[in-house]
Amino acid sequence: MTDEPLLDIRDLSIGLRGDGVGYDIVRNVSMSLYPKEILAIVGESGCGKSLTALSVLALHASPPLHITSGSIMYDGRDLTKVSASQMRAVRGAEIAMVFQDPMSALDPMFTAGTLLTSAVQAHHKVRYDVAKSRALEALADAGIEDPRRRFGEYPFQLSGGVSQRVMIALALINDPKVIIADEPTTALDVTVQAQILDRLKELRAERGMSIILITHNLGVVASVADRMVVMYTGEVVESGMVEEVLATPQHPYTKGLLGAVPRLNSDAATLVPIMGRVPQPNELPPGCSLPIVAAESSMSAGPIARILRYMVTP
Amino acid sequence: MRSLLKTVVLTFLLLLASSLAVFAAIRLSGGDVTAARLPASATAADRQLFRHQMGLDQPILKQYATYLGKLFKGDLGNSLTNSAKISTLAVEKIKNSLILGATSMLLVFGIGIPLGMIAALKRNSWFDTGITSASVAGMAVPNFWLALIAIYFFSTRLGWLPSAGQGGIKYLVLPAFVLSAEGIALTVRMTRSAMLDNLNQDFVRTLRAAGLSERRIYFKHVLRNSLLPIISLAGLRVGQIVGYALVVETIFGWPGVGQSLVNAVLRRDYPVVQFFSLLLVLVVTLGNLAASIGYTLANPKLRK
Amino acid sequence: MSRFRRALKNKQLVIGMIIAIVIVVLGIVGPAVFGDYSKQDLLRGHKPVGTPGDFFGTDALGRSLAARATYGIRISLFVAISVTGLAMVVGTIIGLIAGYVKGLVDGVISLLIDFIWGFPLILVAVLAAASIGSGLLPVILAVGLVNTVAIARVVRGEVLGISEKDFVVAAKAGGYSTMRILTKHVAPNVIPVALVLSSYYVAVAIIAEAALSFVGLGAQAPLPSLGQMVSEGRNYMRLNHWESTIPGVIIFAMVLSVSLIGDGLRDLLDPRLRTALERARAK
Amino acid sequence: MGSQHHQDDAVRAASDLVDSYQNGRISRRQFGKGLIGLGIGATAASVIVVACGGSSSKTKATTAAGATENTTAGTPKVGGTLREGYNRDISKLDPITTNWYDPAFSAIYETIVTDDPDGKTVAQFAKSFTVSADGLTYTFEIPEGRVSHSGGVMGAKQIAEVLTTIKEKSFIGGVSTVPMDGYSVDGNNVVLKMKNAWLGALNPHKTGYWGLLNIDTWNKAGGTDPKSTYGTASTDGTGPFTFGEWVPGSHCLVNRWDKYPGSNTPYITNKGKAYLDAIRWNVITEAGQRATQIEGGELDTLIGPSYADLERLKGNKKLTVIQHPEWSGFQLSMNRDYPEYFGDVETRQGLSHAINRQGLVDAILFGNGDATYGPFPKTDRQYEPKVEQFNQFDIAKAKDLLAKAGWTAGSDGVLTRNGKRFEFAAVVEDETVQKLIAEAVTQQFKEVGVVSKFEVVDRAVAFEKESGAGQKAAPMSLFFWLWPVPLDILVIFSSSETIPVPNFSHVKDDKIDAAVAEWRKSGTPDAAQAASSNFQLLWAETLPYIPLMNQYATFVHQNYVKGWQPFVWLLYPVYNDVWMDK
Repeated sequence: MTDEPLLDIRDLSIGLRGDGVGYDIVRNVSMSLYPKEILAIVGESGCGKSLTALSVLALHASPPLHITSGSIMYDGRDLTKVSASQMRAVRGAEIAMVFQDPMSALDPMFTAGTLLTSAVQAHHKVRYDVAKSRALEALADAGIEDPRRRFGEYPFQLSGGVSQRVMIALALINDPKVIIADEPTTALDVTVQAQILDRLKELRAERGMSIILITHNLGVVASVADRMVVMYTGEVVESGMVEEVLATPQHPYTKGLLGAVPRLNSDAATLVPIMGRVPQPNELPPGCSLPIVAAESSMSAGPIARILRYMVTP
Repeated sequence: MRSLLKTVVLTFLLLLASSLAVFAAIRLSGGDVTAARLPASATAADRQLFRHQMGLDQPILKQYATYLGKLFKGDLGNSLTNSAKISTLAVEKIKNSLILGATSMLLVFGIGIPLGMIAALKRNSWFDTGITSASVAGMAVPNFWLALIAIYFFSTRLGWLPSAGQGGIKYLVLPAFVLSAEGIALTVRMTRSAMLDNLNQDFVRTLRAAGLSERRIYFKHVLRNSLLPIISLAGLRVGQIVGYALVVETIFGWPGVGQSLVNAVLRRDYPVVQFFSLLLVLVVTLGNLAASIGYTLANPKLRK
Repeated sequence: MSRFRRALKNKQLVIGMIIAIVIVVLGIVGPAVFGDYSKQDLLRGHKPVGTPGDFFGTDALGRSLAARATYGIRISLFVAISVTGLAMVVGTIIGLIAGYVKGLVDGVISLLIDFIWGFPLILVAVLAAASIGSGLLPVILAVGLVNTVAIARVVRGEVLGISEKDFVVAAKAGGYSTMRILTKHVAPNVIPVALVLSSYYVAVAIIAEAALSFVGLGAQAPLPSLGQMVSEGRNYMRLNHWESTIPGVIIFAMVLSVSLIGDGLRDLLDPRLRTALERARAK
Repeated sequence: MGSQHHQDDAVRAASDLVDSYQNGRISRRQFGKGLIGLGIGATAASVIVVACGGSSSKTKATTAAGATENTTAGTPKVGGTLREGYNRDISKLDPITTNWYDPAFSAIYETIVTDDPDGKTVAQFAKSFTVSADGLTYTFEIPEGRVSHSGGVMGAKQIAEVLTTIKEKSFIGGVSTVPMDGYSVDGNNVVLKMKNAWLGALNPHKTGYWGLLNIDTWNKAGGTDPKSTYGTASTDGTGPFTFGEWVPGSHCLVNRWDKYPGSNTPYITNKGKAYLDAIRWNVITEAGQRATQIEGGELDTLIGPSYADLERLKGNKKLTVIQHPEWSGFQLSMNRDYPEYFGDVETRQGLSHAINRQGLVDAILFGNGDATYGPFPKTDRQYEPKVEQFNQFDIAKAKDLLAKAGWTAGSDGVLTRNGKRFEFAAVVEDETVQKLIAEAVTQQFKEVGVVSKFEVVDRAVAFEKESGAGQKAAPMSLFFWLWPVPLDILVIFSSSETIPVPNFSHVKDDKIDAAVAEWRKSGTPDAAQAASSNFQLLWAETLPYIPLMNQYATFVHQNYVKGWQPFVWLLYPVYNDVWMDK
């Protein structure tokens, strides 16, 4: 591991602007990705981790979201300042992404093969048969058993696991240096999750890629990542090597997260829920983001509470 | 594919049923040709004999079967108004209506889809606002009035286009535009909202992340997805064109099926009403069927 | 209060309501203010708007355009609103039954619904006129049939979705009667959709009535239907265009207002319903 | 000598008056008053004017310059398709089975005799014709070697057969009731034998219903069978044009017949085949569009523009407008099978006085017509101006008469008699002018407490509703009848022999029947005039129908169209002389 980061996010803030509102959702986030490492970004839903990752490739919804300050340095360039066509050249070829829900992230109207060959041809002026053979290779690399068959299939014909592998193939196909995987296993069942994660680890080893893994699952972090960044309400609250952070969490939120992880050796009754919810950025008192776990108990009121209750209760 | 076959069979049965309904409605409603064919001085016995000869004293189902039998042999009967063979009349009328209808369908989609796409692409621009407002207005303006305004400006005042009748392409312009106006407005609206919907889909982000160009994403992926709802409702557009053709053909003196049907209804020329209404029912049904076939073919999920 | 304020912020809804109120008021008080719609003065025909003594102009027989147009609004509103209202009630009931009972009943109903729904209202009205003769009755029947079917179709779809929902499943498990589940749990969720949709069908009905009257199959003279006024006025476009402009603009404004109200209500509703409405209104 | 002198003055005065009228300096009404002031009826005036070399019925042609153009000037050019706009749908082109004839008839068919622009009967297909001194025998000399379009021989035998078929099988032939024994062949001649001498014998023969056709072709195509294809898919006449195409609701096309031997008719200047390659009649039922199309150059000629557009068309320098009065007119029937409404003469007169005829002419026809107070239009040669003492618009008189008839106003203002409200259904044809008249009349009746409800129906349906027997027929109908000679046809509208068709009022009146019989027997002009006057006055007073008005026939042509000269005695222009200078 060299000291030179491959991807360096410095003081990044992302704001929501429009319709008379304006506040930052992500504030002063900094993190670095070093060659060949797996960096995990951890946090609850809505804490800004996905948005940070998306902003690397300028994939955040803009408008209404804008990068308000900070830089994303990659290969000597600030990605927040490159032109649209330069950014397009980076996407997929230098930095690729794997998304959370493979079923909706693949265009339902096209076969896996079409998606893959389009991705090849977006970066290389090659004939279709060349693109096709690369696609088949990528499918195999992503751990798909019958690439020829899958090549001609539509997303709806693929299982969740296979879809996610197609996504991975799509990410691998142009041999990028960085893969950003945004909760790649959340939508999958447990055995498939493990396979996918193993595949990512193998790829790192085979190809020497760097991976940013976004997750809220500390178990995944522990088994895969080298380093981790903990985000909470749009800010980085803790970062460091995985073993250290997990062993000696400094921040109360990290402690809370750890407490919420079920352990096989523990009694289910000791599972500690994190009370309340992630405060919305506009609800935070100015200059302070530390009512860390607002022990709010008024879950019976308000629409969001209702949705939460709906999600929590079986 | 299996469900498609089922749809075809069911559609055919319903078509048969509705043609019987139309037949019965017209026959039972005093659409007895006796009064129109025989002189007023004819005696009751004459009338009874005539009814017997014409098979009008048979049960309605039998009459219908006879009618269908003749229909398949190409014997459509004669018009009561001018005694012309309906089969002779029909060829010309169908040709004219097809020209007008097909042109209008082309305009509906050929103009509606691109405008909707541009509006979605440039959403919230002045162009989008203009197109969206125009489409709201386009859906509210009654087409017969639009026709009058169009004739007044383009024929009467400016003299650019003929106001009625038939001839070259220039005769087609006004009726086709008026006939397709509402369809264009609706298609613009649908295309725009479908494009915007699909632009927000996860797969667009995936394609962007893979480095595909915006143009390719837009024109290949988003468009293809947006066309699905448009195709699924294309059958309704056919129906709409058929329905409005009844009015628009009348205004522009376009000698098609619509104008003939309205005139025949006004004249109580029942054989003509019967045939042309069956024809339009058929066209509407086939339009809906074609749309569902198109939808099946365009949608990989159903195609497989 | 907040809902009302939200409604006020919705420009489409506000503009639509204003136009609608103006039109309804015209339809109610117009005939009383502008006098007898059939009163003629053969020496004062074809007067344009602004003529002293006949401020809103006159038609070929010197009859007041304002009196006729406002009476025409009445006819149009009567056909469109009362018939669509009835269609809404019947359509909702059919849709509830088909969507909830499922099975063969639903199969038959939805087949019929889909088939009829594909037919343009104007064609159905012309066929109705062909079998029962010209007049308002065939228009009313056609509007009734097509709009009932259109509403039933959407309600059925909504019911299918809702009856899978936990609260309905729970209610079923709880042993409540079908009637109670339908009225207390299902109906309240689909009626808003039916209501918003009805506004679009009112628009369709207004256009159909006007179009039918325009070609001579709808309201019969001397009853002053708006479509018929446009039709009579078209012969005098050059002489006095107001004879067709006034009724034409009124039809346009009526349809526009209901469309805007429909769009506005749709925007106020749950986005989940918006897709359903968007598709349904494509008609 | 003195009396001769007096008559010369009268002739000059009448001639001036006619002149003023024709040049638009005075209105029709003033013209009528002027005539009465001179102490002469219009009929007499027209006789005088004809004698002077003028014609009261001469057609008015106006261009923007106001000059009357000689439309036949120049050397004819051959070729081109004349595009003619027509205000009605075109009926099938079979003289025998149609109930209406359209301009294409005068291109495809010839009649045995016809009218010339002065109203004189002249030969058309016949080489010549003679009338016996007793008025009982008409002899038509048939030219030799004439064939129909298909090549079929059209000799005396064939012509007699056609005429007999028309007389026996055509609806119009039946109702025209010419008191004849029939047609026979005598060498090259066809002979018409009359039961009694009658001046009107030839009149029906000049109409399109008597168009000569090849009877074999007609029989082969199906004859009177409704499925016959004659007149829809083919025709076989002897006129200068042959059948091309007929699309109901759209157009009709005829092509020049290159074997046309030329016309016998004296006033037709072209003695060879037609100049035009073809004629296409476009059906334009939208009144407003007809003017737009001829102004836009989409038409060369036009029959029946909307009256609303007339002033503008007259102001167009490229166009010529021709107008002449129509013989035909609008009438209201009152079905006597509903005696509770129309059984007594006071009621009928009351209704008639409630109608503002001049108002209708002004508002609906923009002044292009005449109010009528009796059965005939003022232009008719035998018009009896004394009918104008009846049926004048007078609300007070109308109310008086209705009250005298026993009608009293109820609480809602509607008249009631013996517990029966004066409220009835009526029928009107779906046509712009007629619909407006019906609406206006409805309101005028309402003013005197009578409620009429007009149902708008198609012409064919209207006919059906008018002609039903007994109570099945509508209580009232508004109709427009088409015939270039009202004398021949209006008598049968009121004769008891012709119930239910076309005596739509179902009138059985001995006095009227007697007047009709007298008219049918009139063999001399004096007798005819006396019978006609008697009939008109009887009609105007006892009102089998309520007369309303007649309209002016209007024709418009581009100035480059030559020889297209509709005149008052024929319904439509004659096409053999027409050519286009463009």
